[in-house]
Amino acid sequence: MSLLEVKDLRTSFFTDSGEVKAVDGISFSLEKGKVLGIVGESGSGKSVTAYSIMQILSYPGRIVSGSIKLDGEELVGADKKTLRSMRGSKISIIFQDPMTSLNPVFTIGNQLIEAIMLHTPRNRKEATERAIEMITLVGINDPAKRLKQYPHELSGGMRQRIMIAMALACEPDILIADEPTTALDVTIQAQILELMKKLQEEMGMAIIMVTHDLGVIVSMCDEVVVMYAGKACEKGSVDEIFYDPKHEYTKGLLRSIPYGSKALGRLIPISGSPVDMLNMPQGCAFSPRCDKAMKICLKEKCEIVQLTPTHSAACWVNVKEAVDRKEILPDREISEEEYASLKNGGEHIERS
Amino acid sequence: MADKKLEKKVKLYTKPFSFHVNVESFIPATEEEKRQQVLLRESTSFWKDGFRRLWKNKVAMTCVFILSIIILAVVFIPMFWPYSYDDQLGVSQGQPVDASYSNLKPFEYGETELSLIEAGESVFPHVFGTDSAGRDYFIRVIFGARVSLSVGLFASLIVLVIGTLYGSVAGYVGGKVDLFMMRVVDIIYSLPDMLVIILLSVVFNQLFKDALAGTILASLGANMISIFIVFGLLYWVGMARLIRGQILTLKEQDYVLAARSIGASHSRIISKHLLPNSISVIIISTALQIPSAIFTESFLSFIGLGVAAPMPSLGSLASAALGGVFSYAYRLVIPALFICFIVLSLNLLGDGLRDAFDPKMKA
Amino acid sequence: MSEAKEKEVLVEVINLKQHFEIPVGFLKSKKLKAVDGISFKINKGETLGLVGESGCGKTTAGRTLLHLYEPTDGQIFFNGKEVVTKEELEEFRQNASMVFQDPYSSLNPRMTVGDIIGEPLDVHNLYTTRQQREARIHELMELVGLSSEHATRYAHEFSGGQRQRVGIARALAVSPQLIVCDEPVSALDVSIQAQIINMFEDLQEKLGLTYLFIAHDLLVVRHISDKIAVMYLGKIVEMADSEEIFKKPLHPYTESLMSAVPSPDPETARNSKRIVLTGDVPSPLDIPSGCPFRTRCPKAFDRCSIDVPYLREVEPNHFASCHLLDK
Amino acid sequence: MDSKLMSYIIKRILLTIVTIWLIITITFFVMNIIPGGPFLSEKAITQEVQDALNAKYGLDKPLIVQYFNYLKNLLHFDFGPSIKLRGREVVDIILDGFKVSGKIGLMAAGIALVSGITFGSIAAINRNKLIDNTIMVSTTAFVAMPSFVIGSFLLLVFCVYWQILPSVGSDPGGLVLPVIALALYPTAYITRLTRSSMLDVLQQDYIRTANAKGVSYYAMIYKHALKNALIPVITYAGPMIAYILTGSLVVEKIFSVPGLGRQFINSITNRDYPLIMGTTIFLATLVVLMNLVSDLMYKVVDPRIDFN
Repeated sequence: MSLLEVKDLRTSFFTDSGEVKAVDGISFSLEKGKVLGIVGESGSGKSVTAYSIMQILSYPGRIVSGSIKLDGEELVGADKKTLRSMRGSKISIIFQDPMTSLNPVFTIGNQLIEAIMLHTPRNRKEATERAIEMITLVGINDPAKRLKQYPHELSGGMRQRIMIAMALACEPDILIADEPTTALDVTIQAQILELMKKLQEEMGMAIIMVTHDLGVIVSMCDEVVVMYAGKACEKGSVDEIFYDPKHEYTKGLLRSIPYGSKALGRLIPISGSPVDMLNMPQGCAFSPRCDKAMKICLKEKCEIVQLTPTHSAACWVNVKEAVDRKEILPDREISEEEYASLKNGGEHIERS
Repeated sequence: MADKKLEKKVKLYTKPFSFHVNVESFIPATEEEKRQQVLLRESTSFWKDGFRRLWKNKVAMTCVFILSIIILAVVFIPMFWPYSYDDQLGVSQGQPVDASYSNLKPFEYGETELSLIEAGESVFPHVFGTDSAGRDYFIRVIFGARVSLSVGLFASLIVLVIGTLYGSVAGYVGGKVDLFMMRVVDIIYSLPDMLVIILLSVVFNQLFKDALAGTILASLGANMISIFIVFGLLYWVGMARLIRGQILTLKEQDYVLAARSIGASHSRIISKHLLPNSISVIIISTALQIPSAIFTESFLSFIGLGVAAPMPSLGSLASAALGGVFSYAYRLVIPALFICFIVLSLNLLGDGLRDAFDPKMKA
Repeated sequence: MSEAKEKEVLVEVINLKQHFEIPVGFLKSKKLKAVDGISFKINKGETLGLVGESGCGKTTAGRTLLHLYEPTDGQIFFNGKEVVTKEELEEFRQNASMVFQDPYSSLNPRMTVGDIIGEPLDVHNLYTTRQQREARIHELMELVGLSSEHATRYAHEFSGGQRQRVGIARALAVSPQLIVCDEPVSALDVSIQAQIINMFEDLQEKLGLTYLFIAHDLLVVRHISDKIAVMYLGKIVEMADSEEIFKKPLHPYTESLMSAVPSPDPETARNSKRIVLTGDVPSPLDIPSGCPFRTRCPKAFDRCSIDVPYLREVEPNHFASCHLLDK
Repeated sequence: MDSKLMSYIIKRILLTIVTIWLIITITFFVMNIIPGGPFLSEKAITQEVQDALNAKYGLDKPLIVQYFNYLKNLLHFDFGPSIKLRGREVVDIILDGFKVSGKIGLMAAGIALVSGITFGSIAAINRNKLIDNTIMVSTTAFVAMPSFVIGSFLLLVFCVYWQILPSVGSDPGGLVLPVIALALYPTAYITRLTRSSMLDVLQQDYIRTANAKGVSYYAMIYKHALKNALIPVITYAGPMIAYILTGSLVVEKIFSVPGLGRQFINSITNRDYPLIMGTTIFLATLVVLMNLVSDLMYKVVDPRIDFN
């Protein structure tokens, strides 16, 4: 049994201008001690997925359907008490902006000790000791002094360390990191990533890494879910996703990363603009931007196709290739010539 | 990257479709077909959008309706109403005072009027009765509302002009000038406004009494003039602070920097970038300023420092009615309700404007 | 290399300083040395990438270069001339423009896209008839890949990438020689980022533009720049040709900065060893004595806290400022 | 850090002193602009008597000398004698009135703060539900009512129609209505302020953090949100005192409370200039000091202060 199992999760925001399906049927599972990356562009629903797992969605968002099982226990529809005892003790989360994620009017110590006392039977003195231990663990010096400081007296990197200390204080099984380094400079990002890796090895928790940065995914994760417009378009191990992408969006994303210098040639961007979540295309959400889009892509969403035991993608191109390989039979017999004549244009630019 | 690619033959791990597939659906889609999938939403401008939101706001539209009725009433009713606000009915030159006209209840008539009615003539009714001096109360209330509304409007205009000018100069020039100007604002801001108004009203009342005699302003009274002066002296600071803050934030916006980087002049930056972007804030806060000016005026009139008798204002009418509250409660209730309606409608309309044009500005 | 020497220099900056007075407490103020003596040249038609972490002064440097701030000290030569008089500034404004980071705050929400792009034309009187203005606006919109039918729309109706195109069209309106790009792609998603980078490159080729490209994303800078200057606390610590600096970083800061960027390639990521710097960037209000980087430098030694290192040509066309290179 | 706070407090106190001095100066000179001097209205006075009076009150000296004398006396809390209430010192009259007004004001302020914050939090937590709407509608109405309207209505309802409370505020039961009349507006205002700032705070990232930590709902509201939400309420405390003081002018008139407000209005109608000056300066100083206190409180509650 997986540690965390998310099945067909749907989360919507009910705004004045209509329902926004921020997460539209996503499934994945997380094993003990593994790192799962969720990658996607802004508005793809990756953060909403994370908040849905914690059930800390802000108004007007709510989970519409689906199932989230932690150690076999269903979290969707669970009562408040169960959720509260789960948050912070079994699953913890850290957020993108360490500047605003700590309460400005309470000291670091106050907030850290509160988190510890909520879920462990420690008294105040023991909790303070644990807090000092945690601050030391995340690599901040002079912990006793830090306890008395307010968040605004610390730098961004230090605040993110405090957030990590707070999240890990009760030794959760899962740490969700929602863009934990996006607001930080590269050198600080390197520190935080290094710290998370070290702590993960020491404490053995599983991590869900939500980010838009493919570099962060590569340096942290075992498995990856690629999201586009609220759906998981591709899922697989890091090597499968980066070396053998099977969804046109993933391929496009990988092609558009600048890699090396100008002399190595132009970038190959994905054309068009991000999808308007209030005005979704009928078929595959990516089809208007896709170079290989086919008639069917515009009309019908592709189901998720399992390609290897670990790799799956929801892209018609894979189905078409299967037809080409005669693994799926078309509904009528056609000659080679006729089939060839159907495939006009559409030749795809491959990176040399 | 290409050379490091994991060469792995990928096969469909499970067959996803038991049904057969139509090969024609794998024909590449044309650019045109793809384009049809994305539709740019209908174009809207800031004002169009705002007014549409305002139009949809039922509360705000009700307020607009109520206010329009009140404004139409105070503008037009005095034109045809047969009584005027300072006519003491029953008092005429060389005749003894007809006391039957004083303190009439609504729709009651004085003795002479009753005899006229008996003679078959029609007499215009006293809708709200008359006051203790025999003046038609309805027209006094209408006039009072007229005075209160115009005081609110003019006082707000004064505040608007001074506050906007002062605030935008401080905000735009910045630096030491701003520092000095804002210290002045700080000091004025911490003065208790109502006390200063009372103090100045007392003084101006004495000062202007003679100077005003015989001019049109005399009918308004020295107190009114001092209210305007005091508004001009004190009340603009709130507006100035707001505008300065607004200008300071706008000045930091990249589009202002962009305008500077292409060499746009100060006047262009102010007229094309700063003003159009702060206009909604200015309008909203002016709209919210009017009720507070009406408040102040009615307050002063109530404690006897407002308009000069016989000119009524809603506050002075309420104040006068307090004496006879045990027998003529409606004389207190009517002007009080008027004030509440006007202030409430203006407040709610101001809120509506804010929601429609500047959702970020929540106070 | 010999060709490079013959290339015409468009911009030359010598010992540029930009200090701000920051009030602290009652009647006291401190000097914020945002830019503290930087010098560089940009050749015509080339791109200089300016990289560094937040607060290193790269944005201030770009703005001072455009005469948006009065420099505290130093000289800026444009086409070999300094801008002194008002007329010269007016002419300079038609030769240099700017593209901003935030595609939301850089476009006036009360103006149509057409008016935003047309504003430089209005300011410099670059047309005689309305039709000319219109035509130029449409031409600019097509140039950056926007449909000219959308000229009457407002900026908020467009996506981030399209808005950034509007910003670029505005920068192009005066037909400038130099464009200062201040983090023009860092607010955009990767897929859109690639579109905009390509457009910058196409425009450079087509119009012979020169860029000062300010960014914190090393992958982007590496891709677009001919030369790269690395800034730390108001100073340039290393400057060289783009490939040279990536292959052979001389300054310990450059080295750690480059290794800090997580590689998007699993194989490379597995084989590379990251140098993780300790601590935070010191406040620019309290710059350490000697070498500003010494507080975080893994290789710092005694001399670093005493002497300030100067930027010097360590190898041909490769400048760095580090005491370690003095041996 | 602490030196910054100290320098801020010093700056703020200096500004307060300047403001108080300004109020005194304005009051003094403004009152002296009035032609004819304070005794003119009394017809029966001969020139000699007038001169004698002027000499007695020091009014024969040059204005600037009078000004400094007045300032000097103020330092000893000497506001001079009242002109109309013979034989009484202004400072005594003020203190007598303030004993009553202060009591009413303090009660009203207490009620306004406690109930305003409570209602505001309840409304915010139950956003868009029936209870929120009810609270919002009633506070909107109360904010639109001037204090004299509220006072008059209370008088009408409780004293005229139901006759359950005394209409004269000199006896203990008579204080109920004036206190309510004074408290209603600030209560409504604080309710709205608390609600909107609470709603704002509930959207903040740190509330999400608290939620994600597994903090219980009530701890989240009362510990994490309320302290932040109260910051704007504290800034209103200063203006609220000013409102209650000026509001008491009206309320004391309506309910015939023998307080400072009624004293003040009487002094205006009687043209008792030393009393007007004294009362103005006293009330204004009070307001300015309360503003100072609420400003400093604000800085203490919110540790993120930027002292510039």
